[in-house]
Amino acid sequence: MFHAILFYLFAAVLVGAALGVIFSRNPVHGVMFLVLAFFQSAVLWLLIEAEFLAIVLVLVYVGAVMVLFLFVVMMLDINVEEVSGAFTRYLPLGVLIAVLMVTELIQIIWFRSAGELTGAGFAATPEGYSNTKALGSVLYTEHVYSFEIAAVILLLAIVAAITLTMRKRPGLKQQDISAQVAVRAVDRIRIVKMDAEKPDAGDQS
Amino acid sequence: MISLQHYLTLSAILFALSIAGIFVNRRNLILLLMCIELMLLAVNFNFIAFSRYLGDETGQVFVFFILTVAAAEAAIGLAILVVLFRNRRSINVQELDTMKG
Amino acid sequence: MHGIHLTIVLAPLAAAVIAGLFGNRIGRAGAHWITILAVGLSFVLSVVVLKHLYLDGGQAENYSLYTWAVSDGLRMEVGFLIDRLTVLMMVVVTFVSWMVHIYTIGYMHDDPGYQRFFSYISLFTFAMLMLVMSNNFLQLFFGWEAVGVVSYLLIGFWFKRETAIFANLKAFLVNRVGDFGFILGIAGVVMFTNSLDYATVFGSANSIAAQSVEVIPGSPWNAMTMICILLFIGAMGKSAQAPLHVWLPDSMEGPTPISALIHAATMVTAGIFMVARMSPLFELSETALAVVLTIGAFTAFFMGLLGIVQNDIKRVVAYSTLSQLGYMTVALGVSAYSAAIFHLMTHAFFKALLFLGAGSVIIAMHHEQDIRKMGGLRKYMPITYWTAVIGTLALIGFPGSAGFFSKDALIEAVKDSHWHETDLLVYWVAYLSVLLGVFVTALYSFRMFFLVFHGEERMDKETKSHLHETPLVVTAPLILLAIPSAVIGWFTIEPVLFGGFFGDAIRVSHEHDVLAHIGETFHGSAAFITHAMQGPAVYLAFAGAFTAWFLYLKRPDLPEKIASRLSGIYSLLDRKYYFDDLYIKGFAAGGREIGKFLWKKGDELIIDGLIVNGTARSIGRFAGVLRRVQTGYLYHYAFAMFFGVTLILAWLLWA
Amino acid sequence: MKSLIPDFILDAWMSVWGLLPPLMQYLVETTFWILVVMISVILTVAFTTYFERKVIGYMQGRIGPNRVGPLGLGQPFADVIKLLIKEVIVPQKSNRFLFIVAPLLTLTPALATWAVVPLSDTFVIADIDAGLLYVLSLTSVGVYGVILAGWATNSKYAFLGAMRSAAQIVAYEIAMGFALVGVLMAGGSLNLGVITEAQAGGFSQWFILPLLPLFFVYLISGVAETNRAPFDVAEGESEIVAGFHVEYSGVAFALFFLGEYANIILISALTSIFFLGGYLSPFEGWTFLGEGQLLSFLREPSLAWLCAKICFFIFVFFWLRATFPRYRYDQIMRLGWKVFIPVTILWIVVEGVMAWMRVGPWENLAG
Repeated sequence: MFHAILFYLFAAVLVGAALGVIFSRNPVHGVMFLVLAFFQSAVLWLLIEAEFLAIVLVLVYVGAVMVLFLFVVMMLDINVEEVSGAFTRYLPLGVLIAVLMVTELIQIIWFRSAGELTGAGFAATPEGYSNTKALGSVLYTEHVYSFEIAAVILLLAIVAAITLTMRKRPGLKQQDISAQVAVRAVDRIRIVKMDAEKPDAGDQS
Repeated sequence: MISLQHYLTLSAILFALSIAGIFVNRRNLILLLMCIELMLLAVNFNFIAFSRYLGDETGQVFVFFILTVAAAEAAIGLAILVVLFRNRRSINVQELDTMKG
Repeated sequence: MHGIHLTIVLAPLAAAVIAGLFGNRIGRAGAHWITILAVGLSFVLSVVVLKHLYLDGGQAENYSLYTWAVSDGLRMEVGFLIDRLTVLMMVVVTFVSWMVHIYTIGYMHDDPGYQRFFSYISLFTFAMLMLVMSNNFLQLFFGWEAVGVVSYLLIGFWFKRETAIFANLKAFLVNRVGDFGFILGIAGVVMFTNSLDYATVFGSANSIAAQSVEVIPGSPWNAMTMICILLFIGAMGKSAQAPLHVWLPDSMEGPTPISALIHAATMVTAGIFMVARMSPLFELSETALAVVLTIGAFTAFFMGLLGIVQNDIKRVVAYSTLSQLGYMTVALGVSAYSAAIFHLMTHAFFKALLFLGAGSVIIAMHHEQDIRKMGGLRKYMPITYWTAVIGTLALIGFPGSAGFFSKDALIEAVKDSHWHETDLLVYWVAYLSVLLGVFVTALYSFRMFFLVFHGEERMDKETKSHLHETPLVVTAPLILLAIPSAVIGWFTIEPVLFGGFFGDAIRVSHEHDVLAHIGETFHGSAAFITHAMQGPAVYLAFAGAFTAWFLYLKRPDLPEKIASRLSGIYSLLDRKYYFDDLYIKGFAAGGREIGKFLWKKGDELIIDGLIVNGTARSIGRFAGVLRRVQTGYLYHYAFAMFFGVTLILAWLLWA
Repeated sequence: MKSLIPDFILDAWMSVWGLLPPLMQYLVETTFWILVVMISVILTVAFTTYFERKVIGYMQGRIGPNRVGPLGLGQPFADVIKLLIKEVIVPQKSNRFLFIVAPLLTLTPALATWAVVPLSDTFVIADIDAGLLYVLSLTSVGVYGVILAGWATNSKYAFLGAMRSAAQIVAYEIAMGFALVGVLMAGGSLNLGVITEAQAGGFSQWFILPLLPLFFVYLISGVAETNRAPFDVAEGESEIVAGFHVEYSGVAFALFFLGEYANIILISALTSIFFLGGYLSPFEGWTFLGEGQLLSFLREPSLAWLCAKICFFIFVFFWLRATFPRYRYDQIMRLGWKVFIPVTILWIVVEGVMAWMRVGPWENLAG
């Protein structure tokens, strides 16, 4: 009962947030709605005891990805009016497809598979079950190669993102620490050895 | 009693909303990216719900990888976006038609 | 012993690699020294192995060195089967090869491809040894093809000569026909026994013979007959049996040492060796033996006839080689495998001798090969002359010479063979062929001998002034080869033919065992000569020699007249029974026509025109229509995608 | 306890309590403890401001606040009252909603993190397995308040400050996360209570010894995360006036203030837990000083130890502020990306070797 109330509450907020993402005129608001949606999802995941992923969702999406989005949205001077022109023109079409799809999916979920899924609750976890530990033991044994690949993909993303956006701006003053540390006195000052000037004999006359 | 169907339905609604979002916000690249994130979230919902329903952690491992790939995708996507904006001063999808034949 | 076996095989290979890859580094002397030493080492070690097996009573060895691959239970291995048959071949091969190596120093003295040549012949020695020492079909096939490759390379050694290129291509193509049969035969063996190993295959020979295959539905063939005939087709290609003989005379385009080594003494006898090696299989198929016998008889007689009309010194010897190979094949056909191998051995010596002798003449004549332009060389080249005398006598089977023993035993075997009881037609064809062949052999041998060494001197002044005996590196091998040509038959006929020298290496079924039958009346070499004097063969040989003397020394005008009188037969012989014409104008040209038709109509019109370009064109047209759908807007694609998904879902749900 | 509260009151309370459904009991109980922790944190924040002014005052040869109440102890309350009654000015072209929400977003994560912090060996509000991840995710959420505040203000200074701050927080979060990877490797768990217990056995067992580089990285990253001196370029009075909260005033400003100090306390607490054994006593097992009752409490784990450690780290924060000049911005980024992250990665490798060799906290590692 209590779970059901929580589920409907958070699900409602989640759907609301999703609507907010779609219909907000201001991209920053959109991002914030998306953050809200992620938070709600995390809570919903916690409700079915997927706590590790719930927290990771917040950590990865809210803590990193969405901050990135926010950065980009804020730093790019996007003309909001221009971009969301023809907004309403395609609204009916979008709504139509969305409604159609939801209808179909609900039909499948609730009626078509009624025989197999009726009242399909979630299996109770055994005593002392730790989601994090269970996930870890699967991840590092069965899926260890996939895990390695995921790491490589992330590295690739870092490299790609940096190489894409890196540019050398002319006239930018930068410190070169290693050059500063490596500097030697001889590089800075040149000591010239020369003989003292002698009065020339010819000058005297 | 909250069952698998509830989660699947929620996921379906989320997915449909993100599709609607793609149509409605068809000119703003950032919002498109955000709708894709939302779509992935819907997918993750399904994975987790089924994983818990079947008592098999593999589904959750899959979500983990989806999160990884989505993070990479967002980083690269945004990087492209920034470069795009820098070069064209616009992220309007309709203007990105240099490859149109 | 294993180390020795391996050394025998690998020494020539190593020498070939060094001489071939580092030829420029080690120079001409380096190249010939290293190869001669390597092959000499092989020869010496082969003799050691022979001694071990024969004198010391060592056991035959059959072992595998290395498993290359195992596929579905089929083991592909490298291994050696060293029994007396093998070791005899090893000694012959390495000895002749060694002689040829030495001889080459003189013969190829001024050739720019000196190192390359040594590398090739050393490589050939390696390949031939691999062939004879193999204990399985795969390695046999490897050696088979490897000698073929080297033969190809060597026939076309002077690759700037158009005729040489033509000849090596011809050899290559004709051999492909034989190899096709050969590999089908091996495939048949694998099909029925799932093994490549000799021992396993021979062990299950009886079970193969009990099965039959239906290649053409409705007419079952005995499996063993099919396998044996297919294998023999391979032997026909390599041993130049009619009708696959056409490449051998042309292969004389290669340098003479090669003709001696490859196209007389060793490689062409690989087919004979192979059939002898496969004796446990051939013994089980009467039909296959009949085929072998008939083909051999045909080759022995008719190829000999061709020798009479040839004017190129090397071609005469080449046709005599064909004829002698026919003799060996006849011996195989009457199940006298030992006699075939025995003749192979003696033939290797005297034919190599004859070739090298011919080469010596050619050197002296400054690469003039037409015997009509020679004559009276006896007084200029005494050593060559006397060795040629020995070689020719051995070839015609003069009593006491090596050739006499082998050929006469062979003829005896044909005469007494079991075919007398089973199939008289085959029997008389074979017997008459070998008998008349003796006459023909003597005729062309002495024709050549007289034309070259006796009679008037028909060469021009320039050549004549330079005539002199060839250097020691040329004559020494002649002498060394003349000795076995003269005497080896005397010493070896008893053990090889009647003493059970080969032991288990050659298996002859009891009712076929003609040699055992002859052996009952054998009382030593001298008695054998006496016995042979009572048969027709010796007299036919004398008659042939006499005829040659009469026609080419006594009445040199007669051959012309006979030729013009019998112009039909003469031109038939001169054109070599029109085999070449049939092959070149018939098969080759026909093949080209078919190819041209397929190229023009099949490839250009249908495949290129209709299928490839037609597809491209229709796709292009179709794409021109479809192009309008591609707007380039992302959301149009996304819309299409999701719309499609929705439709599919709807179809799944409500359809 | 019993002696303080009369029995009949206790009985009456227990009977009323028993009437409630278990779910309600759980809710009430949890809410009560949340309130207790929150109020203590907020009170601590109040006195931390006083503490800071005093410490810095003494370090600079001044006395510090001494007018309100004895020794100036009433000063925090005076400040609070002053801020509460001031008007909240919202700039005209700003984004009103986000402008108001932003300060709340800074404070909330700082307080929410306390849910998983084990305050003593028996007391923690939510004993969850992924506690460390929870801490990381909530600290990463803190950045939103700063960014939104800067953006919503619609002012260049504020926006610059927000960007600086956000980039800085994100950069140092990575080093921090890596440092915590080292901690969880040593503790063998993501649960903060388990991590604390893993350091049981006196001072020598604390993770600060095997993880010394990570300790420094974590502490300095913590200073940077909270935008405290010498990493306070986000505020940077001399450059961009006051950074992201330049237009904030009254209660809104008070919330930012609260958030910053709550974060300081939180970082101190976390540092104590991760590296100094949290509520554990440094003298655990020092029985050679005698078994006497008097000294035994010193060997017991207790909240007092945690408080002492927190106070020490808070003092370190102020000490740093009073001692160091402000970093230049590019130096901050360089330190974060090019020094701390490599150091942490390196030390994780070292830890791997240590675990392999079974030294330090891995002595009893099975398998």
